[in-house]
Amino acid sequence: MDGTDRYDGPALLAARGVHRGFFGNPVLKGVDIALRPGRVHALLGENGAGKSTLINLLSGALAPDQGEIVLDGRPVSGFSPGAARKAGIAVVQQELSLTAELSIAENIGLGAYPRRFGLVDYRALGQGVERVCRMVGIDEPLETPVGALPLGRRQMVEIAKALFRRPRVLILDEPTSSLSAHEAGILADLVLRLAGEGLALLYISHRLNEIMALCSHVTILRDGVVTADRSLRGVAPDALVKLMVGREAEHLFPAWEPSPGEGLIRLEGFSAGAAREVDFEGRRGEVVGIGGLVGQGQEDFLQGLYGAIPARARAVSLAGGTALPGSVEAANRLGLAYVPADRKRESLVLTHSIATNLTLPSIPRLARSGLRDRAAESGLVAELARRLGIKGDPARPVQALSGGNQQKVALAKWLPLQPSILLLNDPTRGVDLDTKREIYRMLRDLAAAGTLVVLLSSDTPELVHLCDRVFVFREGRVAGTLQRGAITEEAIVGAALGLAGKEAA
Amino acid sequence: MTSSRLPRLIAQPWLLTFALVALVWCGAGLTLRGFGSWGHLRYLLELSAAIGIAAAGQTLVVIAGGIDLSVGAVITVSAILLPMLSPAADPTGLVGLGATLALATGIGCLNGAGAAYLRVPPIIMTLAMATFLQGLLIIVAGGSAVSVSNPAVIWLGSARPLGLPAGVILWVIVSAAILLVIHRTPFGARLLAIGANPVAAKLTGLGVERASLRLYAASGFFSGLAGILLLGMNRQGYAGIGEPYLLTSIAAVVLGGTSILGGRGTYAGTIPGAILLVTTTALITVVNASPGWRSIMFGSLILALLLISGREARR
Amino acid sequence: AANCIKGDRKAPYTVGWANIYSVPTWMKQTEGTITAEVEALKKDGRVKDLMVTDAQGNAQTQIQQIQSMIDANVDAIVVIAGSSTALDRVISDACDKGIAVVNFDSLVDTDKVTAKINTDSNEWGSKAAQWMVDQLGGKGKIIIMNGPAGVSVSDDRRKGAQPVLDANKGLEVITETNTEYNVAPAQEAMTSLLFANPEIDGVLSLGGALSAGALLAFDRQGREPVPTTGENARQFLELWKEKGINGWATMQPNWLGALAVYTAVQALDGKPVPAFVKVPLPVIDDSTIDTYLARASEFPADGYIYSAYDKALFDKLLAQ
Amino acid sequence: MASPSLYRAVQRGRNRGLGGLYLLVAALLLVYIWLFPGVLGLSGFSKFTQNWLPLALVTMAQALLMLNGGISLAIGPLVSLGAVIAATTMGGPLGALGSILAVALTGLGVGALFGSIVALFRLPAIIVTLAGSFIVGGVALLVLPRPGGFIPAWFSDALAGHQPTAFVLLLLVVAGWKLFLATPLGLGLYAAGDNPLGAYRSGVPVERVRIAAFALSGLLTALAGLFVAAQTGSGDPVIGTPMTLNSIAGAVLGGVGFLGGRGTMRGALAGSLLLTVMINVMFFLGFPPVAQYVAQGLIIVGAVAVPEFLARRRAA
Ligand SMILES: Nc1ncnc2c1ncn2[C@@H]1O[C@H](COP(=O)(O)OP(=O)(O)OP(=O)(O)O)[C@@H](O)[C@H]1O
Ligand SMILES: Nc1ncnc2c1ncn2[C@@H]1O[C@H](COP(=O)(O)OP(=O)(O)OP(=O)(O)O)[C@@H](O)[C@H]1O
Ligand SMILES: [Mg+2]
Ligand SMILES: [Mg+2]
Repeated sequence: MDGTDRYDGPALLAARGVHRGFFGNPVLKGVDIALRPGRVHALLGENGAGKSTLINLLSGALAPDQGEIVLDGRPVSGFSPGAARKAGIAVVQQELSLTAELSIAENIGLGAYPRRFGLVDYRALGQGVERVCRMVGIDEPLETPVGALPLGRRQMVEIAKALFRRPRVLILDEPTSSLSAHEAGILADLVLRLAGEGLALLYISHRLNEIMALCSHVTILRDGVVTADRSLRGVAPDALVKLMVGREAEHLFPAWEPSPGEGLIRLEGFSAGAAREVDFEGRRGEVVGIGGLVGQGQEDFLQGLYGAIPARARAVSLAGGTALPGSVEAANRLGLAYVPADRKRESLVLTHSIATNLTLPSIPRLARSGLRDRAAESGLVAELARRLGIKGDPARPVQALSGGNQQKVALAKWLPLQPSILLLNDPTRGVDLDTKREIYRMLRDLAAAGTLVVLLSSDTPELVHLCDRVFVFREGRVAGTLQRGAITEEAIVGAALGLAGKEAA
Repeated sequence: MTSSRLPRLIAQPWLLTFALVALVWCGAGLTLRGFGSWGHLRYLLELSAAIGIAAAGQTLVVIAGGIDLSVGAVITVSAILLPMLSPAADPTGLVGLGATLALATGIGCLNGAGAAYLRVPPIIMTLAMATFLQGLLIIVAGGSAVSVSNPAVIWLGSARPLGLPAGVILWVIVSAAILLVIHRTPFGARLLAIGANPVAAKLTGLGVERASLRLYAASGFFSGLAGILLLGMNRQGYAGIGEPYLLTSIAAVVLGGTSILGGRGTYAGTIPGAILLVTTTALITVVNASPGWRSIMFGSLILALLLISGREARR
Repeated sequence: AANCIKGDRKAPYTVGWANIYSVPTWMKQTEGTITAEVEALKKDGRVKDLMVTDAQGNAQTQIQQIQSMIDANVDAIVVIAGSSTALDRVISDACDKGIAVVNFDSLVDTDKVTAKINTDSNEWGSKAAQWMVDQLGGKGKIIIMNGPAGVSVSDDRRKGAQPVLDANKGLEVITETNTEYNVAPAQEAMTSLLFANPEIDGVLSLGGALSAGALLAFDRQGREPVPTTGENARQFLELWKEKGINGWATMQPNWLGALAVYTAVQALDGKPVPAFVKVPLPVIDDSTIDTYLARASEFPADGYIYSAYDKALFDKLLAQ
Repeated sequence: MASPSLYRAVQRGRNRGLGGLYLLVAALLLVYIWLFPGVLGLSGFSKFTQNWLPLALVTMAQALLMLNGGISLAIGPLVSLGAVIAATTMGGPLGALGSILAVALTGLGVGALFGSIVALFRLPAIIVTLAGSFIVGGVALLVLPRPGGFIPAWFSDALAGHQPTAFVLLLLVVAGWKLFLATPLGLGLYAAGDNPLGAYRSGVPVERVRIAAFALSGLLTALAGLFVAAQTGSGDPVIGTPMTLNSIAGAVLGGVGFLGGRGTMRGALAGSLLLTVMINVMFFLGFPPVAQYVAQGLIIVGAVAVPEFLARRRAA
């Protein structure tokens, strides 16, 4: 192994030959990893490769079946989250650990409150919290309840929470997947600065450009074993992909020919929630992007269009009609479908089976004389699972799937309805490269077949390489519309920050 | 999928509840004189039928993440109003039956409308409804027509076609219908999804509001049906006849392994749950002990049954 | 003057009726006699207003409502207590304010009331037990059915029966139960007891609708009914007649309510009233049941057939 | 940004969504004062708060559990048990102080027991406490089979005489709750209720918090029983029964959610005050029982539905 670089200090935290399985299925089969001070260590692997499981071992949330966790050179026994915290290990889980009703400050301090006479010392808490908030760029008042924040901001609170304890080891599991480019930038600076201060960082992401920009060392997991553990210096992205998936990298984005058809959506002066006075249009066969900083009313725009929140507009032409759908069912009848961003909360019934989740919107259509047609349902499940490459027993609960596969289920369940307008809210969040590629191809294929795909994304390259047109939102309004050819990362970011002019094409 | 069916079946909580019923019945039949006789078991089944039918709607509501605290009041109102709603001119008594069920369903609809469209938490909506109905009872109860002369109701409360009490047969029919709805209709799939994740259900276009309306309507309907059965069994409705059925309907649902938080459960568990409650009550009744001790024994038995069947991982 | 009365209150009076729970039929009938009496007294110019509260079965709420009656400075409070002890303090407060407090049916422990009106629950129990002893010739197996535990009426009746049972060891109490004073739970409990105890010679039921429940339990099992005691519940009396059982019943008259209002007004008017108005328990047996049943249609089917009453009767009772 | 007023700002934030309820309660209170000005007098005020205190305590007890994602159906019987223990031990050798201690320990113990069963066996709180309600109710009947017992008059007069001790006690309990909420354990209560896994990962001892919640809730409930014993001068083994549903109604009216982590204690208190003052207002308005039932139902539904409706109107 390539362990000779300038960070060759003693490992703060390491795993040695750890094995871990669930219900007899081995997930990790003898994995080694060592986190050293001053180094940003990347952990790569496909969805379900075992990255989160390894983190859970390193942070004491799970115990290894075999092998050991080594802290400051000494193997630890009876490792628990509490012991890990005491040892200065902080984890930013993708799964947020926040409490909606409590304020930003109370959330950040949770589990480590400064005390005076046994009570929480709000003054000291405020000072400590202010310090970490400044680091991650949270400028909301500290008493704001976390429930009132959009997802991206919550993610920043989660990161601030990890920093609040002044950790020696910081583990970040896909921290940027719900962050806007701006926030991701703040985080990137922060990560480098922390490494400079001597922290050991472990960084998980499916975004290779981030890995390349931030990390100096990489461990790659495939099928539960380490396929690479080496310095990132001089490694090309393609080589990384090859190490991850075991074959040559393909292009991430498909090539396509624009083939816009008749208009499907035309809105003037559309308002819903935080979205105000939006003019919008889309045609059959298009992929229309929606960009901007996180929380500028994009989500409300999609939800209002979908009938999930109240909306109004001056002029509407939608799927042949002239009215907005008053409810989700009405929207479905018009041929609209919506894939929410927070799949666990808004899209999937986690405790129910994969099969149930896949068939949920189409069960009534498959029913025969009022009763469910089990044969037709399992036929449909088999077909969808094959089409999207969802492996394994569809009777398992969806929560047993890795994040990427969960996302596929959330998308796949709409396909049988053959929606004419597909609204997607950040569909590749937390999804590995291979799956992303599949999803991209699917979206373009759907468009080619005449669907209008509306793609809200926080991943700017997606907007650049996949869309025929991009609407950039700022403070609830459309700050800029970019046509294919003029869509660049700079143009999007510029419009998002209010730098560019109104129309760019 | 097929290979793992047997262990999965055995792990089903409702089967466990059935096994518990069988165990309790065998134990009691062997140790207590008269307990195991067919006549007694038949009677216990008949009592369970009333709880089971009242709990049918409750099961649906709870699976979808709600709760209905008006069950007892609706039972009482139905039992008391049925004689007044039965025209003397109708020899079959079916008109009165239909009118009462329509009324009960209507009450349920109001519950559903409040819960779904006014967004009042179900517990508050149905509690307030129970309070309204108490007011209604003050007006109608004690009217001189409370004695039941409706032939259909009397038949329901006393006939034994095929040697089985009519109430038990009614319960079998209700059970079949409810099981069919939960496990074989699109509506059933929708209920479970709504209970497990209402946000996702809404965004998937499952019509959460409309489904709620129907659910509470169904709960009203089945409470009404239970009220009619009780009226037949007691020949007389009175204020308070439904009261004991509120907590028992909920207890039967939960003992049957349905999650009180919604999203998981089956009426197949409520059935033995109802029988278990009735059996436990009967057992406690025949034990000669002071009221305090009897209450303690009842609570301990429920707790023990709960510990044995050890269910629900959360909360 | 009577207890609590200070003589500073002038007719027409405001009467507060602090009900514990107005939904059960017995309560409704009782309230009927109270409103009828108030109407009559209004005509005489003695009463101007009746304020009714319903504590919905909650003794705490009843305390609160009686407190409100004190705050509103009513002249009289008639009350059925939701707890034999819990109301003591608020009722003595009312008494201290010179309010005529008349307590009937479920009594409070305190004596700081103008009058208590009731039948004698102990006597109720002993009479019923004595009838059972006589009926069975002092030998046999009986089941006792009680009202709810922790409620004084139910406890007192049971207590009253005990000396008689102690004196007649031939009468074996095989088991007893407590249920609400309602048909369905009584029937349910009795059925289980019947299966567990095949030989039963008598049912000593101590009130309410328990007896009807017991008879229904026998009937549904196709068993011959046994001698049964009970109250004047219409359903019980009708079943008794229909099945031709050996029965005995007594009565907790609903007009205790009317009498309570009457007594309060008398006391406010400065007339002497006894601290305890004991209302005799009538005996309903085969010789008198027909006179009761003859008036059955005037009463709700799930109600109680109470005897006729008038001012003369009240005056006689108050003259004790 | 961080200032000494962070605590106060956080506190202000907790009033969100309660405006409608506050308004309704204030309106009813004003109507009540208008109908019965005597409530502003010392004695009137004392009596009013005495009638409010037990419900306030049990509503707090219920809200405490609901905030943690639990619920108790044994509130009523535990009130009874507290009352009968007080009434049977007050005259004993340990005197009033010993009796208070006995009640408090019973409440803590019973609550902790429920909490342990719920937390350690992972059973649903609702059914554990349902079973528990029969057991606790049975024990109350064993301790004192029929109403009675002994409470010294001075004790009753001190707690429930013509001076506002009840109100002072309520202020103390509220202050205690504020203090508790300002401890890591108190904030952990919310966190563990809303997001147990996240709280666990953040180092909140979730199981211990749950047991503590049950224990504290039991304590409040038993103390409510003690107060009822003082107020009534006696013990009654079934006096608390109706309080179970009332405590839930008060908490839910106050905006406390069932799934944990949602709601505030001030809301729950406002809910219990609404339930209490409603009864008095209806009396003074001369409502007959039928109207009392109907109005009660309407007020309860309205208190929840109207603010919700207005909020939606505003959002649209
Ligand atoms: N608690 C669990 N019970 C059963 N299986 C589990 C559990 N946790 C994880 N798994 C399984 O272990 C495998 C690895 O999961 P893990 O979460 O570590 O993957 P990952 O690399 O983090 O994937 P992703 O990139 O999607 O986050 C998956 O197949 C998952 O289904
Ligand atoms: N069979 C299972 N039973 C219970 N929990 C499971 C099971 N399989 C996986 N999980 C849990 O479900 C979650 C989803 O798995 P996974 O680790 O892939 O997602 P993640 O990395 O936490 O988040 P994301 O999906 O957003 O990337 C994990 O927390 C995992 O522990
Ligand atoms: Mg993961
Ligand atoms: Mg993941």
